[in-house]
Amino acid sequence: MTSERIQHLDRDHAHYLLHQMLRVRRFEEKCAELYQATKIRGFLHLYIGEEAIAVGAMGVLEPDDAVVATYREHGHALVRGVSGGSIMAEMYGKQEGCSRGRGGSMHLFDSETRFYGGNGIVGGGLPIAVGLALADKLQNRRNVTLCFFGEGAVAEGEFHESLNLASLWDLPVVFCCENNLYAMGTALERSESDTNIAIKAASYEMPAWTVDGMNVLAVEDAVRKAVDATRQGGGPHFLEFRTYRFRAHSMFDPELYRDKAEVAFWRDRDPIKTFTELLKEQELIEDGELVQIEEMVAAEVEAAVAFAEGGTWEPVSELTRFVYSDGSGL
Amino acid sequence: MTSERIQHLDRDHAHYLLHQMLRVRRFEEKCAELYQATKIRGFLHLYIGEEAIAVGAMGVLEPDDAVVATYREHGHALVRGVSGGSIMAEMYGKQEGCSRGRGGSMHLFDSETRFYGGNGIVGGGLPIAVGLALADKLQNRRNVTLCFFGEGAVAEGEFHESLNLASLWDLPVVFCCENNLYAMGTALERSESDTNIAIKAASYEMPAWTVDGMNVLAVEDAVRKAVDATRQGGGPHFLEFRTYRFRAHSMFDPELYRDKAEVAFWRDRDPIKTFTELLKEQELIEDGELVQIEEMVAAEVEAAVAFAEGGTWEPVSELTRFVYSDGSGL
Amino acid sequence: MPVAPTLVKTTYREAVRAAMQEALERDDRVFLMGEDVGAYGGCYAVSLGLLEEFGPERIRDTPLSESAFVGAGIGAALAGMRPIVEVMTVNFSLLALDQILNNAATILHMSGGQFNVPLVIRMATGAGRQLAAQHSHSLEGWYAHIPGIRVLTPATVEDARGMLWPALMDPDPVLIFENALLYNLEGEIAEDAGPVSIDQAIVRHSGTDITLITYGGSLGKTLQAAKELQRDGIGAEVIDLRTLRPLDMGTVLASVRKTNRALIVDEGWRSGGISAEITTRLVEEAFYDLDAPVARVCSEEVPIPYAKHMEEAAIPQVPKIVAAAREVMGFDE
Amino acid sequence: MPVAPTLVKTTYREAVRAAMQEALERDDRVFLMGEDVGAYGGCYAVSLGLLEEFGPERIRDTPLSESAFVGAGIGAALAGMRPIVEVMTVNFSLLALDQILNNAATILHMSGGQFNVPLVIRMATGAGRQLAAQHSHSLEGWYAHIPGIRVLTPATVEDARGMLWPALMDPDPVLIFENALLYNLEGEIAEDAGPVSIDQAIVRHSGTDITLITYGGSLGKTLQAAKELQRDGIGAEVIDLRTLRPLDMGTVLASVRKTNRALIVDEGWRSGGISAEITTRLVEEAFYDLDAPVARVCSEEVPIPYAKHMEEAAIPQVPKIVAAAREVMGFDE
Ligand SMILES: Cc1ncc(C[n+]2csc(CCOP(=O)(O)OP(=O)(O)O)c2C)c(N)n1
Ligand SMILES: Cc1ncc(C[n+]2csc(CCOP(=O)(O)OP(=O)(O)O)c2C)c(N)n1
Ligand SMILES: [Mg+2]
Ligand SMILES: [Mg+2]
Repeated sequence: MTSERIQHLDRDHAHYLLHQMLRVRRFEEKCAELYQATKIRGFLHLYIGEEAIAVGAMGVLEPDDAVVATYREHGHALVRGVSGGSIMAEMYGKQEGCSRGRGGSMHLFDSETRFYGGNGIVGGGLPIAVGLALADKLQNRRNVTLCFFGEGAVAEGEFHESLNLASLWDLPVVFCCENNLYAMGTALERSESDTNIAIKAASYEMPAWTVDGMNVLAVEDAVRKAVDATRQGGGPHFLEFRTYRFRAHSMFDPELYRDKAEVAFWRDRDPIKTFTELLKEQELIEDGELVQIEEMVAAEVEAAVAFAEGGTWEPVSELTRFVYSDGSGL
Repeated sequence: MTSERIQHLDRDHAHYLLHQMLRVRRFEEKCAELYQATKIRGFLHLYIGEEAIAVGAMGVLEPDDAVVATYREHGHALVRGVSGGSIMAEMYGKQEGCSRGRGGSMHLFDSETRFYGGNGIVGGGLPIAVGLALADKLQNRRNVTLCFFGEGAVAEGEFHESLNLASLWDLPVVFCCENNLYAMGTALERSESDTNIAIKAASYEMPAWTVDGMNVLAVEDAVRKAVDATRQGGGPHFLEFRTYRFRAHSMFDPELYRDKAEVAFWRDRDPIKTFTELLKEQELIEDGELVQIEEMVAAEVEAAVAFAEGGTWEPVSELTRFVYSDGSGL
Repeated sequence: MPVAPTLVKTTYREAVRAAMQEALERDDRVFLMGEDVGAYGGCYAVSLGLLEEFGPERIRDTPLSESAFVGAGIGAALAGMRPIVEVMTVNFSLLALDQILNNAATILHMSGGQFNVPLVIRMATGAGRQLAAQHSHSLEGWYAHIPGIRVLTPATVEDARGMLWPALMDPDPVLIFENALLYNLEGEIAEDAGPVSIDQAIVRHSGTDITLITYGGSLGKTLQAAKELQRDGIGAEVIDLRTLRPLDMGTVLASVRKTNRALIVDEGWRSGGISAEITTRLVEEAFYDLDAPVARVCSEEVPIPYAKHMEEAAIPQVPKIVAAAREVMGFDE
Repeated sequence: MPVAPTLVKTTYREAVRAAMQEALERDDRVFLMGEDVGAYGGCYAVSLGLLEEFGPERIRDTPLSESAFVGAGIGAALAGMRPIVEVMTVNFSLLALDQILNNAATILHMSGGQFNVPLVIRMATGAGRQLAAQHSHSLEGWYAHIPGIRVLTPATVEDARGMLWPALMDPDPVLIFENALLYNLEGEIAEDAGPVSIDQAIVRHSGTDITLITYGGSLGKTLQAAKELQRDGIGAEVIDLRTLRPLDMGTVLASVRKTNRALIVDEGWRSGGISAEITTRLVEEAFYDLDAPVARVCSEEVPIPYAKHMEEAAIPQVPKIVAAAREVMGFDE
């Protein structure tokens, strides 16, 4: 982070970024609690530790841009503008959920914000992002598609096929690799012969940058640069964000595979902690403001839970609805 | 080709190389004829123009090394030591064929020479080659697996998955990409955003060299270097051979996609023509010897056809045999 | 007084091409993508000339990346296009099956009805050309197991011509299987032939003694068998299913309730094929109407061999159909 | 006098682990590979501890590359190894389907008998844990359509323990589907429990009125239903198929010839599922023994939803099985 960048940091914007990161953090802390309370079931993959990426990225987007994410997508959905209530209701399995309770944590969808899920198949979202971008290009719309995935997806053939297609066809898609060093329990160096991920993107002639994913300003700068270039017809871009998940892979993970020192090392780089410290240091925030933000966030989370609690169950008679668009199960 | 390499060229070896290339050329010319005569059916993909690769490569192998090829594999099988008769019988669909008449042109198999096919799915052979090499490594055998595929396969996800696995696990496999610039009618620049194929291999930290595939000596040198290094525990290697197919993709291809000048350019580089010229120039062959070789080849092809003609049809009652090893269809 | 339509000669190949041409002209959202659909003119020459007519943006050659370009079709459909994705043959579609099953067929339901996927995937299918085990699959019946997609199997020039447009206008993913042996099929068709139903089976030959149920590449053989049976005095009704998902059991049941006997002809492998589903539906819905067990003539359960006589033995043939029908009729041979 | 075997308590998970452990000890050619089988201890903790015991060469963590590592399993099998490839769940196996169908299942036949593929692929299957549409497939019956492979579905601790070794010694590819809900299943097993048959179905509960045919994750529910039926005086015989390819129709037919009624319980989707094949075989081989149409309780034809009540409605449950059985018995409710 250059000091110049910090000098130009607008106070409101700084608060916005911090607020967004805290929204994600507190929301997910609540999710973990609700999982223990068996209100939320199935798989639950927390984004805690990685918030700077979704927050830095989403602010750059226009309303008509599209987003494709993975099963670790609460943060992306929240910051993109899907309401906390509808996300929480989704995890409760209520029909007020953003996917009517059918998708759960891994499959948040929202047509209003062009949020195309939530995909449980590692790598499965990349071809879809390519297609969204292709449609935008064919219809001469100046939209950009942002596609998020973990570094584990780099080993999947679809990753390569998708990057090649996007670059070959010069499509307006920005690939955002959230490299948190592990795919479940598999460390990157045990899944990639060359752990340099950006170099793979470069082999498709795609501009590729490695970014500090624990620094929300660095993320924002990189995504802005990439999205602007892409929107201007510069073709696809690739961003690798170095980050770390603070929690287990999912609620089932006994975490046998990484040592405490490593976790501690990364916890020191907590994007919220470091950003808060920075803002304090630069006198861009006061303690009272911080409290205010936390209160807003707490209220939002509480409201989301209340919304979910107050939600209703989809009638079982609707089970076969939406297998096909005419409502039939055929 | 360095003049030094030519100076050290042994006369017998030179004749061997030319002989092998001519075996493939004449055998396939006969195949084309027999296809017109409807003796051979199904798909027939000719290797004519690319002979230097199989010939340069196979001579380097030990008897226990393994080979995986594609549907364009007559040349590889022949030079690897599968008898012309059994290959021809296979294309006739006779039970004396190397796959009992069940595979045809695209699926030549031979356990004696560890020739693992003949694969009709583009890219489908690469994971198998990785597995063969893995088995050799796990069993401490010093074998090398040679895996051939066209440049079209580079776009398939399996290509990337396989290279990564091979490199990550340091397996004794040499990937041989026969880059003849077209996948059916699709020119490389319309299928790869970056037409540099070797760079993709390099992004898996695998030594990767581009080789003149029209020059049998260059091929041989490169394959020897790669195979030796691999056998010595140097891990996988990648070779890209620049070549050209002189014929249509298959017997059904109307060849609408490439122009005559381009074909003529490459025909000038015919590996057999240029090598013959070189040998004459260097006085490494006499006209009489050339005639002798052609006669040997013609006799072999004739014998192969006679063998195929004399072959027999597998009884229909055997249809379900070998669906399972116990002979049953279950 | 209605004027009889002018009939023109065409082939199945030309009919598919004409359907694509019309769709491309009629609707800007339609585009074609797949391996060698452009410069090569299509592996089976189906799209020959379309690149010249519509340009490379709309006739889009793809690299060999089945999973990515099928997935891209899904994405493009989600964003308002009406893609026709050609997977050269069903044999290669296995590489894209995850996209088809886990995304195309699933997103509408999983998103609670928010996102539909108006995608058409065309692929060639079937054996009979000595292409051996990896190039001879008949998996259309297998695909019909998947909820969320439609499976069409045009067997005539009319259906080849008429199914594409309604498939494109359908809001959900539609798979069209074109038996590769049909491309050269000739037929007459109304000059102004329009769309046909993509929901209904059809009786292609009437009869009262036994119902022969088939589709796609086996229709011709089954009609031939019906002719031969006629000579023996057996009146076979031939039903062309036309779509394998949904199965139009109404048409099938109406016929079987009349004939009380049924035989299914399917080029797919027997066990777990669409033939089993049809048999089961007949048992579930017309058990007491059946005078004999439902029979089926399917492909043998083997990887299809190259040699002509072996391949022929592996897939349904007219004599086998005739013999099976006679057996259902209770004739011992 | 034979001594009664010492019984020990175990779980399905431990039984699979013990089977792998034994195979790894017994045969150098055996190794395990798959995503997170090593350092993580297996997605379902099945392989926990094996890495420490056998080292990273034989307990091989793979990258997320389903197609390549399944294909590598094929290659390793061709070259003399006996690989156990774990595909974490059936949901991800679609990415490897080309390798399974076009290579593993095909090479022996296509090579004229020269190259067999002694490969075992294990995968978790099934719904019931609120994992939603992309993580809840039950495709084992669908896989059983493919000639050239065997499909095993161990439903008990004995089978989990005993099927692996014969599967590994089988010269051909074997797919083992482990219903993920079974991993915590407890049971007693002989301390020296050995291999079990991988060809035969088994009667798990005797009865004379109706045959309930099931396998895998639905066995428990079906046995429960049999108990409830018993209370109503209906004697249900429960058959655990154990292998879906080959189907042991001998055992099924013997039962149905006795009960004259059959109901199939299958967590797969109804249309084109293994339930259809079994129904059809019954029609083909025991039509005149059937006193009522064969019935089936399957999953609804929908992508499995997340919400618990919706998921429960989507898959077979005891009350549905009981109701369907009563209907087959002719009891109107
Ligand atoms: C194709 C596929 N294979 C396996 C899985 C099981 N799985 C779920 S998440 C995961 C790890 C993915 O790691 P990464 O892509 O780095 O994302 P992260 O979880 O670290 O955010 C695995 C193996 C899956 N969902 N899809
Ligand atoms: C997965 C798959 N997709 C498509 C095809 C159809 N096809 C057969 S050969 C071929 C071109 C392959 O080109 P390349 O790999 O360069 O090999 P070449 O034919 O030039 O030797 C295509 C598209 C196939 N066999 N497999
Ligand atoms: Mg990760
Ligand atoms: Mg090529």
